[in-house]
Amino acid sequence: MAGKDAADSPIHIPSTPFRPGDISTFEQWTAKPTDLSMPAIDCSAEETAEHAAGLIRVLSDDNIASGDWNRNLSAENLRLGLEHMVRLRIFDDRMMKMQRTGKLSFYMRSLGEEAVAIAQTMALENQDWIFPSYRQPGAQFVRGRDMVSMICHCIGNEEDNVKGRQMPVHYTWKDGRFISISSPVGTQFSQSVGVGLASQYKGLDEVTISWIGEGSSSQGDYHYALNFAGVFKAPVILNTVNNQWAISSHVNVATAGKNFAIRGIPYDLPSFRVDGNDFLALYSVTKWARERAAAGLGATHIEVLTYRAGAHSSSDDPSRYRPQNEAQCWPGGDPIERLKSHLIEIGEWSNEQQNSLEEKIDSEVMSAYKEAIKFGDLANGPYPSSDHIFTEVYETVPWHLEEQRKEMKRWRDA
Amino acid sequence: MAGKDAADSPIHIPSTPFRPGDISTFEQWTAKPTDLSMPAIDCSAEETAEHAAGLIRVLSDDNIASGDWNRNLSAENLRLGLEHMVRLRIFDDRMMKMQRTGKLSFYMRSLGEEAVAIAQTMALENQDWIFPSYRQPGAQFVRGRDMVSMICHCIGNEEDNVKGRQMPVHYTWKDGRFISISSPVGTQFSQSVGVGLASQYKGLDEVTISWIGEGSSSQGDYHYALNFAGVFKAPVILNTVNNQWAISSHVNVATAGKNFAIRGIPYDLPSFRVDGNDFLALYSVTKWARERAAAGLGATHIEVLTYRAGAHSSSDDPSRYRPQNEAQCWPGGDPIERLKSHLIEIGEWSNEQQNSLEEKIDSEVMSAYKEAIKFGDLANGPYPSSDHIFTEVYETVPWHLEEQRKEMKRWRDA
Amino acid sequence: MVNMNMVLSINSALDIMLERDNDMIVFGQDIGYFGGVFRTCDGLQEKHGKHRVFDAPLAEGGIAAMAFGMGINGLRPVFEIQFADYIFPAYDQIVNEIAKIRHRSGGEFTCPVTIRTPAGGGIKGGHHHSQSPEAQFTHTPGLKVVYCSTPYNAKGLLISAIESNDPVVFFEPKRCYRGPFYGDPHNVPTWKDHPEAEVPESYYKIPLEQARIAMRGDACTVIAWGAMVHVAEQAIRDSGVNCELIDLQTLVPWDRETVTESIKKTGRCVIVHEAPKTSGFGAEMVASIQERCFYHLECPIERVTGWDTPFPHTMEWDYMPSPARIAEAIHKTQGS
Amino acid sequence: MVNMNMVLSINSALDIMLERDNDMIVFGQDIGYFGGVFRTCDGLQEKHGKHRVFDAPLAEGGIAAMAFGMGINGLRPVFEIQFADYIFPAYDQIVNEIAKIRHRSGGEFTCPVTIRTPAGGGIKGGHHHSQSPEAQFTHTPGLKVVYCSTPYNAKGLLISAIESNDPVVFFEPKRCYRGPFYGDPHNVPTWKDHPEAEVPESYYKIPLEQARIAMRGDACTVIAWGAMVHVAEQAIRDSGVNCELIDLQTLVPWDRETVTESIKKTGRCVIVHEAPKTSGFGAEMVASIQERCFYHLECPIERVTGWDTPFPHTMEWDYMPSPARIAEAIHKTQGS
Ligand SMILES: Cc1ncc(C[n+]2csc(CCOP(=O)(O)OP(=O)(O)O)c2C)c(N)n1
Ligand SMILES: Cc1ncc(C[n+]2csc(CCOP(=O)(O)OP(=O)(O)O)c2C)c(N)n1
Ligand SMILES: [Mg+2]
Ligand SMILES: [Mg+2]
Repeated sequence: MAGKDAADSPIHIPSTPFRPGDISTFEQWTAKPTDLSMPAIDCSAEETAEHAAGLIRVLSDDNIASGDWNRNLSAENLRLGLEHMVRLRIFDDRMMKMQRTGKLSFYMRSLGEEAVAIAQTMALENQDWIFPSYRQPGAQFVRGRDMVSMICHCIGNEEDNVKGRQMPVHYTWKDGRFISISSPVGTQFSQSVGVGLASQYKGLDEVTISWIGEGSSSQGDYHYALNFAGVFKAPVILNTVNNQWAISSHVNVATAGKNFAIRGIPYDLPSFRVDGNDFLALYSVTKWARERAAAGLGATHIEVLTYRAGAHSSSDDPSRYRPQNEAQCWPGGDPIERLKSHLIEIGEWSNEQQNSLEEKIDSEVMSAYKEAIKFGDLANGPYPSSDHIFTEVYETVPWHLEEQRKEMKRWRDA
Repeated sequence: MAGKDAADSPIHIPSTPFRPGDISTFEQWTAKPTDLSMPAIDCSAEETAEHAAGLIRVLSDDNIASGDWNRNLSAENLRLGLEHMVRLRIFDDRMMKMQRTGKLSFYMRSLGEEAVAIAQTMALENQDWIFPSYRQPGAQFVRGRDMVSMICHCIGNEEDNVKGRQMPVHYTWKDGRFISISSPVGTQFSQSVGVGLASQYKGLDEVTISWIGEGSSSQGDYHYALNFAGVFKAPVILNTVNNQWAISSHVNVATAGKNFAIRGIPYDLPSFRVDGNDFLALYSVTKWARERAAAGLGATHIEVLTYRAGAHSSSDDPSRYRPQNEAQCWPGGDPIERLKSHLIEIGEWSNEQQNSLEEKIDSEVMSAYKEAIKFGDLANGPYPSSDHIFTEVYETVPWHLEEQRKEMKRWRDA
Repeated sequence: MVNMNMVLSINSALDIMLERDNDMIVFGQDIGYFGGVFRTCDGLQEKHGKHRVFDAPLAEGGIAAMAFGMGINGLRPVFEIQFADYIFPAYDQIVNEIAKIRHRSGGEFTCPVTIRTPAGGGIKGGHHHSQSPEAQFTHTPGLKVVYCSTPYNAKGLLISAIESNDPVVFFEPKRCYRGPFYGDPHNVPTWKDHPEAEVPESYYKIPLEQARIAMRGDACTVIAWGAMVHVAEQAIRDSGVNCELIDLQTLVPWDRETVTESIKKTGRCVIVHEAPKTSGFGAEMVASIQERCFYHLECPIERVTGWDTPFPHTMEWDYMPSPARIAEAIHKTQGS
Repeated sequence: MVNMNMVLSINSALDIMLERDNDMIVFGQDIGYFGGVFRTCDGLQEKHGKHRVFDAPLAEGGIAAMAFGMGINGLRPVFEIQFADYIFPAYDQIVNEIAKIRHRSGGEFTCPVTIRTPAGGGIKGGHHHSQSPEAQFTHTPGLKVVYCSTPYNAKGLLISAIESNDPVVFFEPKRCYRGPFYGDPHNVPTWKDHPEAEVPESYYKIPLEQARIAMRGDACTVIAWGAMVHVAEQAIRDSGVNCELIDLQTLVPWDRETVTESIKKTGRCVIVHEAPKTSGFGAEMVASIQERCFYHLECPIERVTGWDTPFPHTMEWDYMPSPARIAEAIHKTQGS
């Protein structure tokens, strides 16, 4: 029995094209920004068949913006987007260093996918609800969340608004309409339909956006989300972020179909496949979806095609299961580089400005970091009071928890 | 707040076009037997796009067989199919009467959907696995199951091979490769992929067929089934039986899409939409899927378009939620009538033959019924020994169950 | 006060709360136009509108997820799981999500969901229309667990559950929808003339922390919930022992005072539930009681429960606790 | 015998069984090429082939369903749930389907599935990488439930679980994969030199009905499972009381003789588990023990458990039972 390889396999096991030692050759994208037109926001799901099967881009390979989806965003807005992306990347780097030095228990970066949450959130209104997975913390920068408070959460120190209860990266920020992140993958996707319907029930102009990983799209929650969103015409924007990997599992384990976008059409959802490293395309498609939802026309399904350039998390070493420099082979390139080049191309940015932006953010992050650890780091505390274990389990602490809290306190204070 | 109607509703609630008092007008089917060709069994999923969006028929409105999907089945086979369908209908009627007179606790008919399991099972080989929901008991007739044993199960008497443990209609019959039916809807659909893969793993020429109701297709199991079947290219035939109703819920509550077949394509499954009251079409499409699966080319997804002509179950009164004679408005007509007319049309059957067939089966069912109640009916017993409560929970009875069995016995025998 | 069966009293609770709270919304399988397979939602859609009371797709997991989202965004969803046996596809959304959202978000988001579900046996439902899975929810912090038993407490408890800002799993003993059930399948009374079926037509509440003393006595404490309350009542009558019968009503958090005071008085205890014995909620009651009242106990606490097997079909009366089995356990505590 | 940590001994069990039984098949998230996030399946795919050991889509419910189908059609599937917290999307397939198929089909179909899953806290996993949901399976007839604690019993129990023709939910204390854990996060030894890490390289079995007496004593019986076995060991040493430590190993069906004999000898009992107290499996142990040994008990049975709250992140050491808490409970049973 030993040593059987795939060729002998009586059952079909999905193949992973490239493993460590191989050189990844992603098929080159032939899609051009001018290929696909922008349908009317009241189009039928079927009218988006080509958009779902193709790839929407605004930035060409040489980073010129064109085509129907180009919204001629102001340079100011573009610079803002660039700044948020740079902020996220530098922030991630600092947090990863903190993790490596024992100041955080765990961390997850958005490396290579910075455009996703940032461009999409910028396309929304401030009252819209953001219901992320762990790979979209960047939305918080767009909404202006205080970085110190984010770091305090990741540390789980006294100032953590999650009160030390959840792992790092499980942000919650109600004021920014950023909904508490959960570890079980996919649950937010189906839940987001309810969030959107509640806004609509109350007659509010609020749209809800959510994301699911391509790996997680195998969960039942994915099907619930698409189906309930279709049936109730919910004002939600449902994104499947296809970043090629789910920890060590290649996208081929997640689907035999190679394309997630087209799955939305049978649920009566207009569906788009977007270059996820193209800030402008992401922005534009999300704006379309927001308009449709706000007009009461229902949900949109978007496949965001990107690449997870970093490790899955701080617990993971991707060199064990994929070619080391696969990210460099990704035809979508790097979202920051692409937007930067575009800005330079149109004469609205320079390498010098980029350098000083990075320096500015570096020190912004450093000072936030220094501020945050004043409230305690993981290695040394102080931690939130362990009374928080017992509060907010219920609205009021029931007798059995009060008994247990006292018991805990006796030990803690002993 | 009281009395709001749909027009005022801030959220979209799917509409049910016809309710008691209305006259149902199903859009007339324009599909013709000659509309759709039969693709090669190694076609791609995409090549079935038209088949999924359209409707495969072999019998025309005037019950002539034609088109690419006509397999020129022998008259003998057609008569056999007709006989099984008539048997199922008469059997169902008798069981329903038994239920009404307290001899069974519960019953579910296949009325109007007799062709589904019967035509599809006839298109399979005897070694293939049948993994039904409660609406496909008819497959057992095709495989020759003894009717007495079926009735004994429904009664739950001493001869019930389920040993009085499950409700009526929850048949199991391993010799006929008919897998135990479960009440939680949809579970069999995802499980069937594993059944098929096990056959393939063992190198056996066995295909597995399963069905799910259109209502139940909202379950996560539906998504698991299509996705796992695609990813592992499992030798399974996955049928979504769209009979318009899930108890009182119209198909519009199950999907915004009106078509289930097309859902299969993004999972890389060739997908077909079939007139479920057309015995010949069902047979033909299933045969195609069987051939594809047996050739190692993977799964097929089929939407079976039909109408639940009877009540959901013996506990249900459909006149409370749908027009009383909606079944008569169904453009697919009655599967038995259509096959009978076709046979008469081609000179292979007559009304007299039909009458004597019905008489023959009537007395067959009556004598099976009389035989079965000898082993006990629900009102009067005898029931299976309540020792069966404790056996086969585990392979051997563990100590705690043995203790409990003794305890139970003490009471029973008291 | 009017006489109502439990279907009507539940319907009344939903109706009143829909009237009082615009943010309340009711959904589930077949509960809209049709009013639910047990008719508990009858007439509510017509009265309150399609956007307040509607059918949901046949996906318990999706239903729970939708409720979660609505709940954290300011609505008060009440959803029905058609049979408690079908709650398991929603188990993840209930125990990992709904139960934990208040805590996990540092109190930023809360989910005041009520999950109604008909539970228990006695209707020839076999494996999958008979289970009573309350214990599987009592182990999850963040959930309150309620099991009603009469038209009166069904309404009062349900109103409290709906008003609760914590998620509540609310079990309804389907065997008792139309009458109390005393354990004799051949003699099935309706709720007519039953004092616990005298129900105010208007709003009232029973707190989700209060047990009900259904019979007073001092020789033995019998604790039960759901349909078993009535079976236990019959057993007590049959036994001739002067028992105190406690209808627990709310399992989490349970009523510590009522239970421990009774045990301190009687020194003897029998716990009755339909669910399998192993790890049923009876186990928690035994464990808690012996922690709190050990030195008052004169004899082992008895559990009379369903067996550790799937629920059977034709032999269900050999499965469910009978008055005779309960009476024997009561006698055992009396040393006889 | 060689020294192995628990990752290696589990790997060895899987390897040996893959070698012995062609019908055995292993799948789960990231367990193929990569060998699993905890590395328990390392090298198995390369050695036994892609069709024997492979990655599955990220859908626990689908994985369990596939295993069900394979199981009833003659294979012997072993699947991994990456963290026990993620078993709930598969809960319906496990408790309504896998657990009941033998019974529901009158014995025509059986499902010899083993469900392996890393459970428990102590790795800063917060709400959803720390739970220990064994109790939620012990209430389901048809399932066997196992919780290993050492490299030696992990291998012997896992081989029995795989060979069992009944479905087994097999919990692995992830905190102990690489070393026993004595409750002190600042002093984390490896399995090196531990006697229970001396593991035969070849095939052996520990029956799924046998507890292990980890320490002998006669003053108090301490019952634990999983990581808590080692914490309890530390507590016993710290307490200076001559305790008998029982590592339950198999929770359903549990080892009645070993437990009751010990209690009859000691008359005192402390039960330790990480999971929340209410309706934890400790409750069942208390209830069963007082049923069987009431007149031998000198004092209440103590439970030392996780609190009835979600599992916290930074404050996890205030959540998990500590040696000190356990030692106090032991002392309490000694009237001190
Ligand atoms: C229900 C559940 N199962 C398993 C896991 C463990 N897990 C965490 S992330 C992950 C991979 C997710 O991949 P994908 O959805 O593609 O998202 P990505 O990490 O690529 O952003 C897995 C298996 C989990 N968190 N939840
Ligand atoms: C998980 C689960 N939820 C709910 C039910 C109750 N129930 C039984 S059949 C049914 C409707 C099924 O409709 P459909 O899938 O369309 O099948 P059909 O009855 O039309 O054949 C429902 C809601 C169930 N059996 N299982
Ligand atoms: Mg991914
Ligand atoms: Mg239907």
